[in-house]
Amino acid sequence: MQDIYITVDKLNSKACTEAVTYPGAGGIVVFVGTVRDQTKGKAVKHLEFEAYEPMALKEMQKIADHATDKWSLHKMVIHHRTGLVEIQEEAVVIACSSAHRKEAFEACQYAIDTLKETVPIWKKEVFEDGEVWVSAHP
Amino acid sequence: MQDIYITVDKLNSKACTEAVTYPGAGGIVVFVGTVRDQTKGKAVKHLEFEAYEPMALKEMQKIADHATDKWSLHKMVIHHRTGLVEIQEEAVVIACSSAHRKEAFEACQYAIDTLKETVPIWKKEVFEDGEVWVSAHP
Amino acid sequence: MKIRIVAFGIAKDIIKGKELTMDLDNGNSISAVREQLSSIYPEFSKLSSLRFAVNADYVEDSYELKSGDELVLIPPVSGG
Amino acid sequence: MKIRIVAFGIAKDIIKGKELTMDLDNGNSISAVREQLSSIYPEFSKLSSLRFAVNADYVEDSYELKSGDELVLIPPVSGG
Repeated sequence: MQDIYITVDKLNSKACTEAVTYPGAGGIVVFVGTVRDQTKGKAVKHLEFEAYEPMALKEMQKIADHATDKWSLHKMVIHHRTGLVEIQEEAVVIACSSAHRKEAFEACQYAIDTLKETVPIWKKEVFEDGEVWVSAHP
Repeated sequence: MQDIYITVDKLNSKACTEAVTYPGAGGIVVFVGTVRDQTKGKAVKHLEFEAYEPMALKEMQKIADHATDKWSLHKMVIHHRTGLVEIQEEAVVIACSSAHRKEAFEACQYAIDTLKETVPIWKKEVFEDGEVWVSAHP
Repeated sequence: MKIRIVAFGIAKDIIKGKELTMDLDNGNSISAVREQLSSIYPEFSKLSSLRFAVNADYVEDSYELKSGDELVLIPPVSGG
Repeated sequence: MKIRIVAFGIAKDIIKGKELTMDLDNGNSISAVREQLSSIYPEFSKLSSLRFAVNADYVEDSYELKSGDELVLIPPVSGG
């Protein structure tokens, strides 16, 4: 399995968890972002994700490298899905492991926060009556 | 699946993750505590967990209830294993979901921190040349 | 009063068994039990902490035991 | 200088296509491109942000484009 990965296929949070498990792990923290069925009360049919893939992979790798270094992680895995993603399906999985759980929590939260700021991936919410690129406008 | 559960069988972090997934989830955070192969540089053969089960279940339920209330979670699942647990196997799994990821991270970290303080479960490290109840002495 | 005491973890090793029945000599409070236990088993004073539970709930040192209470010794927990 | 510009997300909708080639009239810096783009496509000024990447790395507004650079428009990202 690749640590940093973008795919149109379904994600597998279990495989990501296993990929970071190691005999010295004190804590494994996994974040799973799933597709919400509504936004501000309006029903969402599904999402469509688009990535500038070579750069997105590079930025995801930067996040994993920085987190691994700063919080002395054993390993961090970041998988992101693109294309059409249905309600409740996994859009992103971030898993990391460390000798100490506090570090794993901080690193995982940093990773998802930073991914949402720097990784060139765009999400379009598709409604019954139209579609909207998320966060495009103030 | 029961939300609050103690078992001598292997835990299943995937089932716990699925159990908290729901259509309105903005973030799912999962903590997995696995058995470390060493403690202070000394090789551990395996762990043995013992629980005062009726009270442990009660205290785990208190944690889940408090966290669900305080961080407006959709759901929290806490599974703990007892008996002999081998290196790298899952000893505890805490999964929770919320509309907002920050809440899920805080709730999950609170849950594992509190579990380690209040839930009557004891861990014995078994070495090649003896065994030690963890944290028993200052 | 006689009280049944159940032990877990290292407390089992200290009392060399899962259970004991103790005659409460100095009153029925948890602090009285704590004192009596420590004088019989000095090992208890060496623990990082020793808490007590009655009927599956933590109790304070001021708690007064009633006949029929099941008292459980809770040495430092270490789950997770 | 002519520069090839690639668009993603809402930027594709704004330029009504995946790519465009633009003659740089006011210099080769990113800020010059930003100005020129906004005057042709006023929709860009309404976005929360518009960043630029060259060869798969973010660049500052002071970056001077070189011939052959692939310039990518990065409207507000929303992964995760």
